[in-house]
This record gives sequence, C-alpha cells and structure tokens, in this order.
Amino acid sequence: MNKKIGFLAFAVVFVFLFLSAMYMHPFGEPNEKDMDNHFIEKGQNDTGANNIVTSVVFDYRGYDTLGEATVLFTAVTGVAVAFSMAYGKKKEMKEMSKIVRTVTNILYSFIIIFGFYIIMHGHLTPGGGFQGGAVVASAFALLVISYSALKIKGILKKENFSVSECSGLFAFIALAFLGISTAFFYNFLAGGTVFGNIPAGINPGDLNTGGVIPLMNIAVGVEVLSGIGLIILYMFTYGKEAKE
Amino acid sequence: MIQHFPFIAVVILIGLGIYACMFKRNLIKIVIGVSLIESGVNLFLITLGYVKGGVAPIYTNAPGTNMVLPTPQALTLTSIVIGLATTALMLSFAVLIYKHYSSIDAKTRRLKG
Amino acid sequence: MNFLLTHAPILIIALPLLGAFLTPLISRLHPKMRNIFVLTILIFTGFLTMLLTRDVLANGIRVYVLGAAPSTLTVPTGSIMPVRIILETDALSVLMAMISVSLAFVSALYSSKFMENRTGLDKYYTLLLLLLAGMLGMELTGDLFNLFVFLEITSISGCALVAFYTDRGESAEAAFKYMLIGTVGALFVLFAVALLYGEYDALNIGYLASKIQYSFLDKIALVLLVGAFAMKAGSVPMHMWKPDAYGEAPASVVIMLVTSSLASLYALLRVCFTLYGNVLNTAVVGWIIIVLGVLSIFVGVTMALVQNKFSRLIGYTAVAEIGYMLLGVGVGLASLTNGSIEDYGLKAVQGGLFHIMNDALDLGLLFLVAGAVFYSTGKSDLNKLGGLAHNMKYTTIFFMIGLAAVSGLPPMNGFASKLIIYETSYQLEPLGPILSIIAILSSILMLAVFVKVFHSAFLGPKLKEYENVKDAPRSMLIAMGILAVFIIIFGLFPDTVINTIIKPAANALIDYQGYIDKIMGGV
Amino acid sequence: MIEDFAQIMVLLIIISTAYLAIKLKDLLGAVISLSIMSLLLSLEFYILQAPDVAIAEAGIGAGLTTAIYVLAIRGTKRMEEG
Repeated sequence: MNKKIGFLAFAVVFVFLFLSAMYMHPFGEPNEKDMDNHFIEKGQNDTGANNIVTSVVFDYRGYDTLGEATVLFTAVTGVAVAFSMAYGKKKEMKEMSKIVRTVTNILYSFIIIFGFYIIMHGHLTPGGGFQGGAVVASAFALLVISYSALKIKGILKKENFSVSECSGLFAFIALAFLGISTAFFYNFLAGGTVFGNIPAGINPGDLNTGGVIPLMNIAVGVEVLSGIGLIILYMFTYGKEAKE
Repeated sequence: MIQHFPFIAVVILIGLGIYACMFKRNLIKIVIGVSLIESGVNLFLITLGYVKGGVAPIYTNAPGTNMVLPTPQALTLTSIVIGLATTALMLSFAVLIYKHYSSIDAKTRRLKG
Repeated sequence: MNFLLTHAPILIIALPLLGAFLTPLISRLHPKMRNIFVLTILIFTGFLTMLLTRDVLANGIRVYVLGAAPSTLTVPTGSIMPVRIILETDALSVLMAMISVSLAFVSALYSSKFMENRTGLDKYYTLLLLLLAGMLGMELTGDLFNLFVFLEITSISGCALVAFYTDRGESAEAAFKYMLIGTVGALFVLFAVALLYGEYDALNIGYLASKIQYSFLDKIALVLLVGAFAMKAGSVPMHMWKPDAYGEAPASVVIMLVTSSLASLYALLRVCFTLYGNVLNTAVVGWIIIVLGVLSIFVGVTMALVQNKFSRLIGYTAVAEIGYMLLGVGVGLASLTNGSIEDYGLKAVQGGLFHIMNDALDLGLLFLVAGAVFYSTGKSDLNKLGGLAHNMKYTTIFFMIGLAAVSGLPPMNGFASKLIIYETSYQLEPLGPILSIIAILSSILMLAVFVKVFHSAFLGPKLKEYENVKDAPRSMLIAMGILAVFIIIFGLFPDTVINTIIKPAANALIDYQGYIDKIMGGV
Repeated sequence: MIEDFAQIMVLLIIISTAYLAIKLKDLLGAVISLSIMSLLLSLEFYILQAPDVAIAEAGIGAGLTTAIYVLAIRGTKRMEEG
C-alpha cells in the first residue's frame, strides 16, 4: 500500500520533470542572455581576468563562492563530529605493494605541482582554486592509500590540515573584507600595480592580471586541499574497523 | 525530440536518482541516488548555458568571441563542490550508523525516507 | 556609525562566518576564551541587526550590492538588469534576522553550561555560528542562487549538530534522515532556480518578479520551490524528520533548528508573495497552503498525544505550530487578489508573522526546559519522570509559562497571535468557520498534551531516584528566563509589538512592487 | 552532425552507467559505475564548452567522491541485501 503511494508520487514527479524538459527552449538557443552578455563584454574590464567563468565565480558572484567554501568547511566539521569518537581498535592497514609505492613517490610531487599550476592560472585558463585544490587533495589521497595512514601521520596531521583550512578561509574572507571601503567583495586591486593589468579582447594571457582573483584562488585552493584532505584522513582512520 | 535530447537525459538522470532515494533501502544506495540527482542538475545547468557554435568563455587565446554563457558554469562549480560536501557528510553518517547497528539497511529500523 | 550602517547587511552575515572560521583556532588557546569569543560575536551581530532594523523600519527597504562601486548601485551602467548578488532587506527580513540572532544568543548562553562536559566543543560552536550565518544569509539575501547556497549551509550544519551525540545510534539516524530531506529539497530548489534562469537569464528575485510570466515552466518551478521549502519547514507530507531530529539533538541545538525551519518558511513566503506576487493565482495557492497548514496542525497534535519522550513530543507540537503559521499566511494569500488585500487577509498575515515570532520563543523555552530536565536527571522518558517540581522550582515555573504560551492561553503571547488567526480564518469564504474550529480544538488538545506532561513529569510525590536532583545551573536559567520574559511582555502588550514590527513586516511581504522598484530603480 | 551523434552517444552511456549504479548489488561495482558516469559527464561538459566545470567534475566528481565512497564502503558492508 505504502509502496504504491510512493510509486504514484514518483510517477507524478517524473512526469512533471519530463514535461518541463519538453517545454524547454531548443537546446543551444537560450531565449535571454542579457546578464551573460554583460559578463562576456564587460568581464575583462571589470575584473581584469581572462577567464570569464572565474571572474563570475570570484567577482560578480564571489559571495556565493564564500558560501560554497563555507559549505565545504561545514561538511568537514560535520565529518569531524561524526568521527569524533574512535570506536573499537584501530586496525593497521597493510601498505600497498612496492610498485605502487614507487609509482606514488614519483607521481605525487608532479600531481601537487600540477594542482598548484591550476590554482595559479585560474584567471587565465580553465581551473582555479577549487579544481586545483581538488587535484592536490587527490595526491594526498594517493599518498594516504598507498602508504598506510598510520605510517605517514607525521606529515599529514589532522591538526595541521585543520589550521591551514581555517587560515585559507580566513584569508578568503579577509580579502573580501579589504574591499569594504567600497563594498564587500569589491575587486580593489584591479587597475592597480599588483595583478592590476587590464587585458582587452583575445590575448595570450598575462599572469599579472585579475586583481584579487589570483589571491582568492590561492586562498580557496589552500582551503579546499586541506578540507578534502581532512575528510579523506578522517574517513580513512576511523572508517575501517568494526568489521567481522 | 532530438533537439530536446540533452534535457531528456537530464530528466532521466534525476528520475533514476529520485527512484533510488525513494525505493532503495541500502543507505549507500540512497547516497548514490542523491549523487545522481545532483549530476543531473549539474548537466541541466550546463546544457542551459550552451550556445550553438559557441566557444568556452575564456579570452586567453580564444578562437572566437561567440561564447557560451558563463553563469551556469559558475553555478555548476558551486554545485559540484556542495555535492562533494553533502556526499561526504552523508557517507560518514552511514558509517556511523553501521557502527551502531552493524547494518546499513533502512528497513531494519524506523529509518525510512 | 554611518559606516556600520551602510555595510550592516553584509556585516551581519560576515561576522558569524568570520567567527566560525576563527573558532577552531581560538579554541586551541583556551576553552573559556572561545565561549567569550562566540558570545561577543553574537552580541555584535545582534547590535548590528538592531541598528539595521531601526533603519529599515524608518527608511524602508535597504539594498547592498556585493562587489559594486558604490555599494548601492543595483543596475550597473550599460546594463538593463542587476548582475551582481544583491542583499535586499525589508521589514520582514529584519524581523526574521532579529529572531534568529536572539535565539542564537540564548542558545550559546545555554550551551556554555549544558554542553560543558562534552568533547569536541570547538566544532560545536563553529557549527552553531555557521548555522546562524546560514539562516541570516537566507533571510537577508535577494538572490535566488544565493538562497540555495545558504540553504545548504543551514541544512548541513543543522544535521552535523543533530548528530552531535555520536554515542547514540538514533542521533546518527535522525541526522541522516534530516540530511537526506535537506539535500533533496535543496536540489529541487536548485533545479527550480535553473528553470527560472533558463527562461529569464537572471537570478535576482526582484528582477525575476518583474519579468515573470507564469508560463508552464514557471509553474513547475513554483511547485518545486514550494514543495522543497515546505519540506524543510516541516509541514505535513514531509514532517517525519522533524520529531526525529528534534528528539535527538541537544536542546540548545533544537532551538536553533526551530529558527532554521522558520527561515525556510520565510523563503516560502518570499517565493509566494514576492517572486510570484505579480502573477500568482493566489486563491489556489492560498488554499493549498491552508490545507497543508490544517493537516500539519491536526497530525502534529494527534501524534503528540501518544508520545512519551519529552523532546519528541515537543517536536510534534512544532509540526502543529508550523501549521498555524501556514494557516494564517494561507488565509491572507487566499484573500489577496491583484495586489489588493481584504482587511482580514492582511490581519491574517500579521497573525501568521506574529506567530512565527511567538513560536520561536515558546517552543524554544519548552525545548530548553526539556533540556534542563535531561541535564539534571539524565532521563527524557516521561513515564519515568515524576515529582520534579519539588527540586526544580524555576524550571517548573518556566515550563508552566511555556505551556500556557504554546497552547494559547491568555495572557501569553501565543494567545495573542492565535486569537488573530482564529478571528481572521473565521471570515474566509467559504470554509472559514470550520478552519477556525479545527484550529481552536487543536489548541485545546495541545493544552491537554502539555498538562499531561506537566502532571507526569513535574507534579506528584517526590520520587526516590530524584531526591538529590538540583535545579539547572544559573546560565541555563538565565537563558530560559530571557525567553520567558519576552513571552510575557509580548503577551501583555501585543498591540505595541504588532504596530512596531509586525505590521511593517506584513506590509513589506505584500508589497512586491516596492521590492521590485528598489532593485530596478528608475529603469 | 558528427558532434551531435557523439553527444547523444555520450549521454546514452551516461544514462546506462547511472542505471547500473542503481542496479548493481555489489556496492563497489555501483560506485565504480558512478565514477565512470562522472568521467563521461565531465567529457560531456567539455563537449559543451565548459572546461572549468569539466576539470572540477573529473577531479572532484570522478576522483575524490569515488575515493570517499570506497572508504565508506570499506567501513560498512560491500553487498546490498534484498
């Protein structure tokens, strides 16, 4: 009985969604694009970044990004709460084979460098703080899994991660606060000497542009890599015992 | 029909996700359902922003200036990170539930939804 | 001062966020310092909210454009529409912000003793501040996507707090359930936002409200938004998470959860009255909301009758209370036609809004009492409690105040707002009298529920195991006392409260044109 | 034309992997199916001229989310019952 009602509800929702898909504008031809045209035409001039997506993320809608970084921070805190009690005994997990460890040794520094490259060039090429932070965090995940977590605790400590996460977030919100003499999230560096060049039109890309955007990218990158690193460490150290 | 196909794919993804959330009892399967809904919504946002013949909205060495809309991409970035956060938290709750009950089947207890 | 006032809307949100980011660092220094830090942040936020409230009540809606120069430039030169995120605060937003901040302060004060012996308190306070920031962000924003982001902050921090007692399996379950509802709801909101974006290429509520055409896609978006926010507010078809979450979370968290569900209710009102204010077939939506409200009242009260766990029981009455607000607002919406509203409709909206405020206070007090009982006795099963009035005198008095207020007895605030709802819903054609009778009867049933609790937990002979029970510590009593004083003041002078803040809020809610004009300016 | 065809193929595979992710009783298999779906989704984002999102989806959706799922499955049970 209950299941039938559930199925009916599901069918109704599905039909609604399906109808909405049929009523959408044809694929690839948006009806209105006033707001986006403003971003595309004025974006370079307003924010100094070549990558319009980044300029939307960190300038026009920077406040959303603050919220997004906060969501990640909240989730990390939540995971820490959920695993705040250690249950049972911790079982030492075996390290991976020698081949895996060697490959990891070679790979992880490259991945980390690549991640930081993505973070630094976020205002010029695809990428940015979130993507680069995730790439660096995946290098940490590789390290944690191929060596046992308990073994590398010396370097990858939860406390260190937690401190760097908070400092990344703090730097982000502080950068937003620095513009407050005009408005919160005002891009006060654009047009100045530091990261201040304003590009125009199609160009090969110049690192010295983007105003506060590169700095925000770094701050967010630090926050994301340590936040996700923390999640992985927590899940790794507490998520494994209690079997059998 | 064919020009609506990306939207229909979105709806099918979301539908599969909702189905998993409503009728699966395994907690991890439920989380997978949530992930599917989220992927569907992300795909929806990106398809909304696509302009026929447009290029990525990045001026560095761009091949042209007819660009796809940048806002949906920014929104999707936000939504992907939020998705990671919610998935991680829900999975850790699932692990916590398993520690207490040695089961992640929703039906064994009053948990259902 | 002027600087503070100009930037008040963003500072109100950014201060708790900043506090949350710094709390883990500060708690490394000293736990006491952390508590003082959190309270200071809350006091500052409260001060700024007060400042903003005074300004908004005097000068009308206030906008703050993030990242623009100057910060009041809603539509940039060379564009026909707002492109940046805009915070738009009207009288309703500041009313909700006041409620959130003051209850957060009470909660922090209460937890300084209540949570003392727990570990991981740095995380607890961080999440508390994040929850507050999320609610304030939802209440002050004028941007749909931003609403979604802060909705996520609210729900994630909320469920992390629900799971705070990790040594109990039930709390993890409740948290999972709450999280599932919250996430799926939020994804529906995102889908609806995407639909609206795809049609109008805008995310600003005011701009969308001026453009909206009520096409088929708009209707679907409306259904999704109303469904998702009603789900998060805990109205009937999806109320199941509410008693679970409220029953398992620490009492100091529950009062924050109450305000967070009120923030979702605020978002629901914003969507119905402002975003769709121009085009909505108000009679139909109004009746849908009324039906949801009446069902919530009915289900909440009847389920509360059979509970024997203290906080779970109050959780079910919380469902009923949401029903009363929906009833008041729904009656207002049903009588609203083409921007003009019947007198009783306006009064009904006022009743609903006044009840939002009262509900936060009443339920907050009751949850805190339940928490105090749990703190002193370690039990929350009503069948095992008894005779607590002998040792816990103040707590008993506070419980009596809360009981009278929540079941609508004069001279408490609950009576004032419920009376308005009864009177106005009586005048609604065609089924008004029936609605009003259901509402009154449920109120009486609610009184019965709480008298039963009072009898079994507080009255009766002194039980042996509770001989050495002490009353709650002073900071907890102060926290409860603050709420009780407000309950009595609002109950004694309802007209003053209604005239100073509720009336402007109700007018702001109905005046969607003013909301749009403030954004679009002369364009 | 050829782009349209490629896109439809990618979308069809996305849907079928999503179906597998729900259908498979072996949770590990389901998660790997989900991860393949994420990868293809990121390919689809790339086709739709969203390289920023494609990088994010590949790194976060296909990489890290999968890692978290696998860690969670290691802490619980591998098979779905019933």
